[in-house]
Amino acid sequence: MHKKKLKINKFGAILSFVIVLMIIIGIFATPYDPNKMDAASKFSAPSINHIFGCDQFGRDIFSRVLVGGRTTLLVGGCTVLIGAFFGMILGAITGFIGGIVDEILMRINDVVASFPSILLALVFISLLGPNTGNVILALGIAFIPSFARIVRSEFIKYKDADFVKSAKLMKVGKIRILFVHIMPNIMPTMLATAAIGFNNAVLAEAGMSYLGIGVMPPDASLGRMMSESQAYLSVAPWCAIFPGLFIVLMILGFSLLSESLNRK
Amino acid sequence: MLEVKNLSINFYDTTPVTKGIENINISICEGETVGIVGESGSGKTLTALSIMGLIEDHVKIDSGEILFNNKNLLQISAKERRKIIGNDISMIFQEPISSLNPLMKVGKQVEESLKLHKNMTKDDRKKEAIKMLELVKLPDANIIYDKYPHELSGGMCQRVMIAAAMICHPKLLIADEPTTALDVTIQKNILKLISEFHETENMGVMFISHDLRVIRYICDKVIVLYKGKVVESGTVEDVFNNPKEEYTKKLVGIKNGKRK
Amino acid sequence: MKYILKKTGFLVITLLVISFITFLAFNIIPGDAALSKLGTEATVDQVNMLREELGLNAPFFSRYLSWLGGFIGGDFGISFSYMIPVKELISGKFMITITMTIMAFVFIILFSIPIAVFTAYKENKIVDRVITFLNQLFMSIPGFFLGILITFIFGLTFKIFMPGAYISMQENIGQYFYYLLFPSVAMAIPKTAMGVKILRSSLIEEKKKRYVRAARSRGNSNLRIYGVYMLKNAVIPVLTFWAMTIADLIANSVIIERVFSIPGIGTLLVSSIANRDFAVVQAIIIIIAVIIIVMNYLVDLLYKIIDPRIDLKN
Amino acid sequence: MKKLNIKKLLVLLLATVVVIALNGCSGDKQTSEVEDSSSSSQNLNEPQMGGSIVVGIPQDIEDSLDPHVAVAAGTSEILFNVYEGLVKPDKDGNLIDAVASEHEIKDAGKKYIFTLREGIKFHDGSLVTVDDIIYSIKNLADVGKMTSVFSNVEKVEAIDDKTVEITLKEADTEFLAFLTSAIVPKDTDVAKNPIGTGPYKYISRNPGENIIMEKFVDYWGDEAYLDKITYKIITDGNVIVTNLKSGSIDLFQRLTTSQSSQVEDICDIYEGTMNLVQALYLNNKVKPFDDVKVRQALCYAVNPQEIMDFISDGKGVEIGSSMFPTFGKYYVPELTKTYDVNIEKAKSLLVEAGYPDGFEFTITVPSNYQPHVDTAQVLVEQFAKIGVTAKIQTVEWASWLSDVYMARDYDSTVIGVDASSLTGRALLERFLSTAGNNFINYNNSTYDEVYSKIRKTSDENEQVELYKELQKILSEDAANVYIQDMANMVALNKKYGGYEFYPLYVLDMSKIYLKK
Repeated sequence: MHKKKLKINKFGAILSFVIVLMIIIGIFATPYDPNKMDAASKFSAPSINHIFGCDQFGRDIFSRVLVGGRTTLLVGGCTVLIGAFFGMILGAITGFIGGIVDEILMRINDVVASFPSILLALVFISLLGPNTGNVILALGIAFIPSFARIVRSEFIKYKDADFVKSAKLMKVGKIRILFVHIMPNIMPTMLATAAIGFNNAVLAEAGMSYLGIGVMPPDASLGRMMSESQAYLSVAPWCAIFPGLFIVLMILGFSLLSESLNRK
Repeated sequence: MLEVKNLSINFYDTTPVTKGIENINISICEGETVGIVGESGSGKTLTALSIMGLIEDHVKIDSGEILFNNKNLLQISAKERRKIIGNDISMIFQEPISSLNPLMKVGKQVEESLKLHKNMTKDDRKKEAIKMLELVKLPDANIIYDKYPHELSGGMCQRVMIAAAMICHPKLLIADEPTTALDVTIQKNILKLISEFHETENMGVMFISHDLRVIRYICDKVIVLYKGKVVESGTVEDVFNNPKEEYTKKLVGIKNGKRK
Repeated sequence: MKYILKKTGFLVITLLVISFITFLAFNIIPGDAALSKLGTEATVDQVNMLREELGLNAPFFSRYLSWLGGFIGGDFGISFSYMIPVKELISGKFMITITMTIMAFVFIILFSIPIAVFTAYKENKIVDRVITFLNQLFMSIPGFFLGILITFIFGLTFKIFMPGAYISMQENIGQYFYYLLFPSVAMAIPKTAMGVKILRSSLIEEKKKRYVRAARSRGNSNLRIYGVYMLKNAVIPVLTFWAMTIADLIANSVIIERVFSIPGIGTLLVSSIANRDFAVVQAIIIIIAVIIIVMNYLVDLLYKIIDPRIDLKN
Repeated sequence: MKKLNIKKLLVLLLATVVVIALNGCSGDKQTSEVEDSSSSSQNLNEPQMGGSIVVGIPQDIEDSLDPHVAVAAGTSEILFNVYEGLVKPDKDGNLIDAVASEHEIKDAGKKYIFTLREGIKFHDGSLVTVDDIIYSIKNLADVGKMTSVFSNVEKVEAIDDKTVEITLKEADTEFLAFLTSAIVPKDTDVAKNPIGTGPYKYISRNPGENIIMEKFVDYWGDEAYLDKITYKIITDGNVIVTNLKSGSIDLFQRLTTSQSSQVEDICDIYEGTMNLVQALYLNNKVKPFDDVKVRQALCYAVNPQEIMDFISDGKGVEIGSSMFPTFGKYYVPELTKTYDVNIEKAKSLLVEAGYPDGFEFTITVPSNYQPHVDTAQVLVEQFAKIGVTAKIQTVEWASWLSDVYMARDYDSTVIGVDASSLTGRALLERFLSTAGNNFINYNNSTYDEVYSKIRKTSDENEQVELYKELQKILSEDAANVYIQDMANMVALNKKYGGYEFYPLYVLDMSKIYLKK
């Protein structure tokens, strides 16, 4: 058990680290201007100067993958933050206070939950118009229920725990009990959930930008790159495959990490 | 009937390897009740499990042999062993409730051994099982037969376990702290039940407990385990009335002290 | 009984809320069916004429209520873009998507259970670790990327199927299933991996349980221990996941149908949103919601069937 | 190939065919899956009766099948084979008699008289009567959805059971061009069962999947070759190529060059233009586009050829105003020269206009048509050169229609405008300050005057000259940043022949045949 855990941990950590590092470096410098078009290198296959090759505009795919990865990372992160934050509050209220408030909120929760996130996002986007911000918002909302449910059950678990009871006896304020006494105990679960949530968010974002809702061209987005280059799959498979692989590795890295979080 | 000869077992999942039990010798003859005492972690249960062949992969039997009717259980294949356990040797555990499959009617669990070891028709099995449930003094057995574990009390579950263990009329019953999880009044009945079976079936019993009174109550011989080693063994009288080893003295002393 | 009533009540309320929100959304988003139909030849009065014709000029609530009335009466309305009854339009499409969903689900069950049992049995052996890692890998592949890969490898390279082709049931039933197989598999694989993961850990939990040891002490074989004892217990926490999976599969059809250009419900939904074909979108979304909610009830009931300890009242 | 009219185009077309013939057939194995595999491209390319074809269409016909209601270009393209008007266009852009066997125009275009074609039948076998014609014309006037010209109809009456006379409120010499609108049987719901007089009769449609037609044997004109046509809907372009390669579709229009180049081995590639005025349409009302200098600056910055290089391997025809070459007589080729790329000039114009360090604006593009999105992407790059920052906003078609086209709430948009009839008016009327579909808010009194002259005169040559005048105004005034009439690469499986380009958005299936 122990040995295995460490191994996975390492691999996942290294993978995620490398990817994040690449993306961060990408913020400051990419081999080429990701939007620079160059008729000469249209569809040029992977080579030393273009390690991932070029797309239908002769733009360097590697550079675009880095930039696209940044967007994906951003969306994933923000989504989780939104979901976690509101989920936390919702869960805390419902779990800790309980009663009718709980009933109502959880019903609402169920309503949202009984609606697949991707569809929710789809409707939401056609409502607000496509752009990165709205994608984050849409996914964030779609992610709240899952967080809320988990936090809620955790709170219910802890609300009768001895240390909470004693705190109550000591006339500690509700809010204080919530955040000082209970929260810390919930953190590990939250972290694990967040990690999983992040992966789902990344998957969802990729899916949405594949459908062409999300980041606006010419700015790169992994999903959009794939959908746009699917037409050229037989001539220039690299256009679709490298962005795809990047996503896979990204998710793999983080999920392996979250694994180890889970186990603790 | 059962001969455990200088058996040594170690745990290999940790580094360094931790000792389980060391050079233990036990022998049980027909109709004999042997008690094994010792504090938790002294290797009582481990011994029992090794006899049943239920120890996990990372636990290794390094030396010694376990002879049952002069057949070394450590030599034979898992398949052959499965023919023996539950049939000639059976076992009852502590925490009866969790030892029953929550999703299976207790009746089915009682008659399972028959299904595995004897070739009987479904109905015969059911009859037998109900008979057994009556023998363990469960009220209206044929109703209990269709109940699920969570619908029964701890005591009832333990009776069910005993029924399941006895249904093939084993030659040896291993009882691993069968009463510890139960409250005192029920303990008595369960013990009575076991000793009755012991009489009627004239089977050997290996009774594991940390409770001397219980041992005293039903055992002929007793083996005292301490940190995986046999510190003392002999008839109940000898061991309890004039213990030789320090540890035993302490053990008995406390008890006597208590009784005064 | 009380349970059923309660749940049905919830179902109704949920549907009301969802339908209302969708309706509201369609009032806010720019564009309407009339415009989409008329296109660039349109002049203002033409558009108004058509709006009138399509009843788009009526006030919001009266429109919602009239729609609701119709819907309750089993009339899903008319598709603005195709000018045919919505029922007629979507029934066929759902057929396709449901077929895919079922195929995918069967795939998931067929593969995830044996693999999970095997890996749980071989826990921490090399083979287990390898499979577990591959499992993680497959979990990380977005369904549509898998779709692209499948197209590239089996469609373009080995030419064992024709990318982008779809054969309708009427044309050739066998081909129909054959061509839906690839998208189904693309959807199924990541879910299968997830299923393996959950079931495996659940099984490993069961391994430690005392009743397993007791069962062994009766001389049960490994096969019986895993098959009769552990699996049944281990499946319980996985049921919910399976229910969610079905929902996800239907939702993901939106994307996967795009990859394989399958004219299923997902494709229809996207195009209907684009054409502001309200009645169609509304119907699809509600049906999907119903499916999801009903799935959840079925799971509750399954729990009850499998686990005698569960009591539906609470 | 700056200058390109139909004849040149045909020559070019032939050339392509020859070239491809030289490549010989290294046909994909899977082609044989398609029925009638007996034929192969070495054989003499004589037409052969019978056979069937699968035509891929990029968008579903999300539209009514009633020709008087249907508006989408994609729909009329298909219905062209089912319905006919009193007259119909031929491939050279002339109007030939169809339901009517002859027509005459009286009173300088105030009266139109048509003689019903002897024995012409609808698909259901019934004879076409003058009542049907009257019904159709009236209906067109009522629904008025195709175009508003029919509101100009004063009365339609039967002179005898062979002759119909249409009288207009005001003379309109171009009215004939609009009588290509379908003649449908009296009082029948053609939306439900489309019945026309065309060479093919409608059989069935399966939304999102296909539309099926069969040859109409009693057709008045030359009988069509193929017995059965299946229009297969391929919602997104990604899989067109593989479908063509594998022979699951035999014909597809408006391919991108990168797509067509992939299927050359099994398809003949016909190269033409889309008959669309693709431009960066500027909202002339909003700042800074209300300033002609700014608009001109943008024109100087844009290099249509480069755009074509990126999105269509240099194919396509540069245009300089709201007219495309296939409208031979109206087209003014020189206008493409009005603004040759000149970064310096552009910059100085910006300075004059008071934007020394450029400005920022949004290009709104409908997301459903990739070439426009791609064009926009290139434009962004080109404007960057003169310090102007353009941001792309892709929107759903529906949103585009309501926000951009109807509400006119936008900076600029890349779109292709097509012609609904064979008249200059079809493309130029919309830029009248008063026009309901003047979505760029173009407002130029001279333009309006010139146009009103056209309406008055009945001399065709004079009209043509005035239309050219209008184009010049649009060009010099830089009403929009005109780009190109996009390349229309048509792939037709080598087993077939007879594809013809039309100056309108139609696909004439009756000419297509299976080679012997």
